[in-house]
Amino acid sequence: MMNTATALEWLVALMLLVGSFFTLVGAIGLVRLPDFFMRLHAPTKATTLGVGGMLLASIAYSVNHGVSLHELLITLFLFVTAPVSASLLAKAALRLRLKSRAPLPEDPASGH
Amino acid sequence: MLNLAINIAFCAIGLAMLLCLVRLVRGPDAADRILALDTLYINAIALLIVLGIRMASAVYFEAALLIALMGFVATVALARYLERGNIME
Amino acid sequence: MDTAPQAPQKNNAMTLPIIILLPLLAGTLLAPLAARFGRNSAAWTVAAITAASLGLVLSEASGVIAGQALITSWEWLPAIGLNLSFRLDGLGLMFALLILGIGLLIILYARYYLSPEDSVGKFYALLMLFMAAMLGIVLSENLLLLVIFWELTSISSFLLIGYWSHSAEARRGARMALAVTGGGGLAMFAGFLLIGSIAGSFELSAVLAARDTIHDHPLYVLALGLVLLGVFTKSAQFPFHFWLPEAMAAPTPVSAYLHSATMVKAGVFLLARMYPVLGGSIEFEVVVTSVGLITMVFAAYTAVFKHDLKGLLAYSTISHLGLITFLLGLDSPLSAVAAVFHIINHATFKASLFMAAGIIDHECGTRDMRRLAGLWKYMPHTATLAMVAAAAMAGVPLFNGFLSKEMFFAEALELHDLGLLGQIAPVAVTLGGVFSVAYSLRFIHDVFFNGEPRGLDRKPHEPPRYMKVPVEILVVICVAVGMLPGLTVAPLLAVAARDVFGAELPAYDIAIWHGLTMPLLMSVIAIVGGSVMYWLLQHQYRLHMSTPARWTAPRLFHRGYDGAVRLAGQFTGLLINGSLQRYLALLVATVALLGLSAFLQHGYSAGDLAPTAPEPLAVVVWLVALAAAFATVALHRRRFAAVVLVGVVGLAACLTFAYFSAPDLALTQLSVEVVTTALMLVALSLLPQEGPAKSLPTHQTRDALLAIGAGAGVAGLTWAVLTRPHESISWYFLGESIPGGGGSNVVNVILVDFRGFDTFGEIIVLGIAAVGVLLLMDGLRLPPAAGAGRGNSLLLSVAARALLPFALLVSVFIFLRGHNLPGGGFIAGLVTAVALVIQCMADGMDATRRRIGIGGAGLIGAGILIAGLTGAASWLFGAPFLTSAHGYPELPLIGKLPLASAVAFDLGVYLTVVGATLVILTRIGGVRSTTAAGGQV
Amino acid sequence: MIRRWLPYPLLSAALFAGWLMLTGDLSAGHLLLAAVLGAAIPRISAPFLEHLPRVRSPSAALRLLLRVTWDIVIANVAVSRLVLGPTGRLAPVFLHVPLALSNPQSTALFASIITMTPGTVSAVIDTENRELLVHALDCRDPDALIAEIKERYEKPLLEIFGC
Amino acid sequence: MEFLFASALGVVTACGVYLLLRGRTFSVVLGLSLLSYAVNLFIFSMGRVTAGAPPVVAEGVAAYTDPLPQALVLTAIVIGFGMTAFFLGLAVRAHGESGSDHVDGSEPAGPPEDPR
Amino acid sequence: MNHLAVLPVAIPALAGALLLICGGSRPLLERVLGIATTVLGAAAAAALAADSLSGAYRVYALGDWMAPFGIVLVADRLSALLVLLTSVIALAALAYAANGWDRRGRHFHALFQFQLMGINGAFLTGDLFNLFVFFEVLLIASYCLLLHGLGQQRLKAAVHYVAVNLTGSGVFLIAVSLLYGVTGTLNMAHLAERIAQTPEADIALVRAACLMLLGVFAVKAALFPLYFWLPATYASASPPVAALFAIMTKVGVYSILRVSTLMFGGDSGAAASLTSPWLLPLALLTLALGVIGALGAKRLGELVAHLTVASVGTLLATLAAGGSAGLAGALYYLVHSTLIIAALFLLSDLIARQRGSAADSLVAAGPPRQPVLLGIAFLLAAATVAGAPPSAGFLGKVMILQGIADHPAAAWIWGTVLASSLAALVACSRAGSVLLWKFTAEPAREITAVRGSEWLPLCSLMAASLLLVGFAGPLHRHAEATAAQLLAPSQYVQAVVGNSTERAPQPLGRELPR
Ligand code: NA
Ligand code: NA
Repeated sequence: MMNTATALEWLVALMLLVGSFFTLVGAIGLVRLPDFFMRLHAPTKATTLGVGGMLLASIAYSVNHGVSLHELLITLFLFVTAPVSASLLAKAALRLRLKSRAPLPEDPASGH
Repeated sequence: MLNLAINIAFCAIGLAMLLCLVRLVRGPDAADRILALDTLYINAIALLIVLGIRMASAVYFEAALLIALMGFVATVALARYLERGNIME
Repeated sequence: MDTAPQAPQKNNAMTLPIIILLPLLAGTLLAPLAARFGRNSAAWTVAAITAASLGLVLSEASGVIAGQALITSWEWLPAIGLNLSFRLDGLGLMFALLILGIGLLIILYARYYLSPEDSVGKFYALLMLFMAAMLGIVLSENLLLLVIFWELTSISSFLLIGYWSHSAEARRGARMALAVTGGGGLAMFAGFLLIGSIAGSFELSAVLAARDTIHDHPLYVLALGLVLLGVFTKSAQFPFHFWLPEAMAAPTPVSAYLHSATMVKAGVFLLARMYPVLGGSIEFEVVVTSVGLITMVFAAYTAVFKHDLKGLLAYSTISHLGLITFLLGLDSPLSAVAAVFHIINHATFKASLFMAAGIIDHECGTRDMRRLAGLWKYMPHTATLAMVAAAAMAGVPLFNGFLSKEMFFAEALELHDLGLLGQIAPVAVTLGGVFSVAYSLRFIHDVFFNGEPRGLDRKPHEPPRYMKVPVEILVVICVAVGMLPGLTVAPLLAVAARDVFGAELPAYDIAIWHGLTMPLLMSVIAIVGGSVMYWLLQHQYRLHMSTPARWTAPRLFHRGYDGAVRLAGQFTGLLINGSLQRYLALLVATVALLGLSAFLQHGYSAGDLAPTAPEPLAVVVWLVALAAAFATVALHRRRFAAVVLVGVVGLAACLTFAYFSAPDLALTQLSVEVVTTALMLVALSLLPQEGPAKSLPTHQTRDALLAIGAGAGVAGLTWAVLTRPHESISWYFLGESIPGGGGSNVVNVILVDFRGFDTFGEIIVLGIAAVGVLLLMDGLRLPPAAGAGRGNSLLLSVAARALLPFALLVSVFIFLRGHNLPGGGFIAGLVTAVALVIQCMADGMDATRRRIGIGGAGLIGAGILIAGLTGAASWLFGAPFLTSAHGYPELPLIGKLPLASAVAFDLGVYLTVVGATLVILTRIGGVRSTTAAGGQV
Repeated sequence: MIRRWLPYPLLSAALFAGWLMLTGDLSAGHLLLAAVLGAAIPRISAPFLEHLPRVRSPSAALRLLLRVTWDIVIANVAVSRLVLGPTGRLAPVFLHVPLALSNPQSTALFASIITMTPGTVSAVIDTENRELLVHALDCRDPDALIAEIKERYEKPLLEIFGC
Repeated sequence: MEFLFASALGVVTACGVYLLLRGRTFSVVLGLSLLSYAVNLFIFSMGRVTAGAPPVVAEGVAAYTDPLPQALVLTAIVIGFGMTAFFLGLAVRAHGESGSDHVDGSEPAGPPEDPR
Repeated sequence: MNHLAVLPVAIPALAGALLLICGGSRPLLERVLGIATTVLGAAAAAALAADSLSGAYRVYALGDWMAPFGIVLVADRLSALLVLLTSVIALAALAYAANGWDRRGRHFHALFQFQLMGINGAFLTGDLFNLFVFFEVLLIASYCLLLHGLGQQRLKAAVHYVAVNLTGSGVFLIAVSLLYGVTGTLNMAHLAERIAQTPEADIALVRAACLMLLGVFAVKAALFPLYFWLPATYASASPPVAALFAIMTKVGVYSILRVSTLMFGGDSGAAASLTSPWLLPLALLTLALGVIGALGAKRLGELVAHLTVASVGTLLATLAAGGSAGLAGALYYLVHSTLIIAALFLLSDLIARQRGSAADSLVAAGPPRQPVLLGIAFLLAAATVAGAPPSAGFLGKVMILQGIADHPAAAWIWGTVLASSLAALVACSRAGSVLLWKFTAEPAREITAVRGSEWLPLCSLMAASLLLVGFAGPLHRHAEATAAQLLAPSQYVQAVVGNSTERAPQPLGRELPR
């Protein structure tokens, strides 16, 4: 049977792999997806489960070295800020009327 | 085990960064470049966290925290600029 | 050179310096003051000063004539051999008397000559300055001191020639005289430096004593040539003569004084002065005599064809200076006597002639001999005086010019050692005599006879009584000396000539009649030939109709002068073409070459350490950096993209720092990176969005080569260092960080403690940069960009406000832990500033400004002040600036509290950074502000 | 009295907790410092803060948090398949989501949740027309998606904040 | 590692120098930015590059990387930031006054010189 | 504890900060504060200079950290002299600015103080990286001061000036850090010791670093081909600023002098005789090009700027030729040229202001209101700057020419110096005759007379120049003593770091990445 330390190490490894996977997928999406509005969805994965996985790994790892929860702060920051970035980029793209597979709405970005 | 995972993570993040770079260079629009940079910041956070795990050191944490904060500012500034031609009024 | 002159008498009497100081200080200062009370008072004042100097000279004269040279000396700059040393010997005495005596007459003359519009005070002040300079030259015992006075004559003559500065001729003449004589003076200066270094002293006595050493020295010829350049330019010897006629644009008293009696004589004075040192060699003799001879003949010939009275006199002066030069070149005692004698004679008759010319000009309004004629009828008195003086100039017996000229003829027959020159000389001097008779005759006949004046705008008459007095005095001297040389000048001549020759003179005799000798024959030939020549010219050649090819030297000079100025301007313009690209390329190239040169000499080699294997992650970062850098270059015209790409390079740098054990750097690099990006965008919104399209690839290759060179250089240096083992003083910081600095983050302890002084300077740089931005944006208001979007984002607004408290929390965290872990005041300040900047982006600047409330520049000042006062506070404890204190005071409940004064210092850093960042971002960002608020941030 | 010293109690609490999280140190000194900061920072940043909507139902808030977290995980997996699969078959669309929320903070929260759950991105909050413009990566039935979004996230938010 | 480091520095320097020599103020800013990265990394590397040895004194750790170059880089970064900000302000103002963003204050006249 | 050495830095720094705080709102207070602190700084400088007469090195360990670990200020005869000179120039410039120039833009007085701080710091510091920091302080302050009053001309000049110096700063950093990378230290005295012990394999690296360093200093000093930024910059700066800038090139010269005597001096070591082969020809070329530029100048300001370049050429040529006597002459010449160039910049403003729109362009304009006074001032200044006797310029040149007489290239130096003297004389006479003699019949216009308070700074500088003549003897002896001190670098090293071996660099341990 695995002891706690080993289990924790497995957990860390698992979380790292999960994080890596979504980070990579986010980047692949960034390259593969055909138009800007669709590409806008890519970083969300990196932000949420990508970094989230890493942070969980870090928290799990720190259990052995005196618990630290400051990683949660990073998550908080990311969750507050990422939607803002995405929205601003979307607004900009709408104003510039970038090429889009989805039909663009009539009156772009006039709202507040 | 853990080392393997860490190395895989490094490779994945590295690859992700290169992909971001491809988008960054290729564009085609400024918005794409900002998006790529934003993603690059996120990747950098991930990278620093993994580095912290590997070095068993907490000194990388602040860097990650700052990227989260500062990367946001950069992205906002860029996007604002793109949208309005200036970033403050 | 068998017997030396009597040993000079040394004392420290102030007489000699006072002789110079009187005109130099009293004269220049009092003249303008006295001029306020009218021209008479000015003239009386300077005349009194001159008379006082003259009196002082005369008071010493008896001793000097008895053979006692007077030398006084004070130390000034002994290390370079410059002393305030003065000498009054025979030569000096003679010249001092000339300068002061004729000076007095000129003062009187000028009183009447100057018109009411002319500034009398300025004139007399300059005249006094010039007089002092001349006295300085002839009374200097120290060669460097002599140079000083020498150049002072150049400058004061520049001012005197340019006295009528409204006239273009005067300005040009003045500049030309200064350039030629000033240049010659510099050459002479160099020559003196050589002589001084050979002789080991600049004191004339020592230099005189070192004659043989100087002659044997390999640099003798060079020194001689340089000194002669000074002599020839000052005395207007061919080919440097051209400035003198051009200087005739000066008021006539100036011409009479400077260009006949004194300044031009400074050259021959120097020749005479240096003759005992430099003379006696074949080089000296050949060069000086031939230059003198050429000048004498050529200038006399030219004088004949001058229509301008002063032009004629000017060339005549050149010719007579040539004569004197010729005499001084000869290595015989009698030539020295003749030279000195002619110096005196020429000064008298030429000064009087100039004054006469000035009277004529004054009364007739012209100096053109084609218009002047028959003035005998209108001003017989002046005419008589002029005729006597002209006769002296022509060398007519019974007048002083005859005596010296005959001696000159006699000397010209003695040039047996000089080969061809010796055979030409007698013919040449006779020819010169012919010409000089011709122009003298022309001066008299053309002006006073020869019909009636043509086209004068007024009826000529005699000048005021006292204007003629100086002329009369001089003419009396001409006659007195001419008839009774033994009773008048003989003693003075004897001591002066002895000083020139440098040894006791053999017995000689000055008399009107020596019997029927060869020189007398030459005189007769000259007088007869000159008369015939003038008659022929007047009647056959119609002299008045001639427009002799204006001697081209002045033209050439002016063309050369203007050309040089233009060329200098064009050359400078080509070199310094206002192109930053060139300047930077030169800078890069120079530095690269400098760096390279070290390796060319010593070879490049990598160190001995084995390089470590690359890691995959590092390869990725490397690829990212390279790709982004190249892409920046490729896309730099698309500026927005370039900003983003530069940011990526920065990110790569940040990761590199993080990876290689520099978390502080990573943090800072990152924060700065982001702020810089924002800043670039703010700026970009005010600049063209795209660089102009590529056109001609003019510099691309050059720049690419430079870039590759610089890159290779940096890479090479890095590689060389990274492969070498490392030793540094940092062991001390690692060891002392906790015990001495009270912090475990060594980088931070270095920043705020070990090298806190650097940081102090660094925040000042940042603060001033922000103030600079503030100033740059002052008054710059641009309209909002066309088609710019408006309105704010609700999401951003909400997020910004939510983030602010947490950003502040993070600031505090980073600030406080900086001493022990990565962080510190700088990053904390950036975080705070950035959090505030986000507010600006979300809600607009004005709203944010209102909410912040504190002025930006004030914040910067407060930050610097806090940091500085923290540093200065250590003075109170008797410790040096910026000495830190730290301790762990025990507090109830809380336990040990780590406290370090460095925290206060860091607080200063923090405030400065917040203020500076805010100012920078909001100021540039506010340029396109719709609500143009000019208030401070 | 408490209002005067702690105008934003929730924020102060968050800052207090945040400091302890940052330092990872529960010593007396840091507790004191955290308290000081929790009290001071809101006062310093008061000019920038506006009154936050009162949380009426903490349990609903907790439920929403769990739901969003779960949705993020699920949706991430789903979207990953979309990204890695053939992209040509994706059917992106802009959705106009009518807003029932009126308070700016809760609206912002709603928009953020939409963005953070993969597959949808809030583009524009149009407060005048009271609607949210959302881009969906792959959506065959827009109306159903709008309804689902409103049901899953807006309704709990209305319950939590009441506006 | 050392090779990667050195070569990257070289490339960034070269790119920076090339941009520095362009004719527009903004390109100069870009070039200076790249140059300052290179310079900062260069200073940093003068303490040699070591992973996993941050100069934060801790018990039981014997090997630290050289902290001094890091402190120097920090100073250089801050100064560089200030200078960049100032130069940008200058570029903006110069363009605002003269209407040209050419480094020489006016559009090159006459035959189309290289306006880069 | 005697804090004299730090005062010339600390006083202006604190004053500058204070001035920033009260900046803008109370102009009179700013002016008074600015002048008062400058006077205070000058007093400190004078005390320091008096102190330096003993010939001792005053070493001030900042933060009480001993050299080479901490930063030290080292006041020897040279530093003290230059700090004093800076104070004199600063007082004159500030007094001039107080007539109204200081209100043509904000924060003039604060910037002025920081400028002084940077200059004094550069003269005093004994640490090479700290020298960089002070260079940056003085540069950023000079950028702002250059722009004082703004205007298109200044902006253009500033773009060039800033870009060149930013690039130079990059090179400075590379050079300093490279030296650190090889020798492991930053203190100049310690560097001198370390450079002398450089192992064979590292010599090229050290030399490359030193040469690049000299290149950077050459930019600041304005040596060919790196001086092209200077004429436009100096000519477009506002007059009091240009006057203050007269000391700025001297900072470059000082730095070259300091490092070349201290760190690259002597015959042994990696950096032996580093400067001589290339510095001399470049310096002579600089001198020649400077006077050629002056000859062809189209404005008086430009002319003075080119003469600044020429003075640097003279100085550096002398330094390159080496030798104690030449060095002493150069020091005297340095003081003289700084004073007179500052005076000329002030004077050119006075002249320009009486010439209406023609300003200081070398073309005819309407007659000035005070031709005689301006003429006398110009005559004296021009004669001095051109080195006409008996000015300080002349004495300086005599000292220099005598001092380098034994150098193999003495003929070149003599020829260039003398020919350039003539060219300068011609250039000045041309300028003077056009500006003060050649008038157009321009209709009468409002010209304000120069006020006494504007004459005062100019006259003070000229009087200082005259004092240089009057006290040439003692001053030259001081210059000789200063030169002797400079040429005895071992004493400097001894005073700063002692000869203790326990301060030597050591390896820090190198752990490979796991
Ligand atoms: Na620092
Ligand atoms: Na989403």
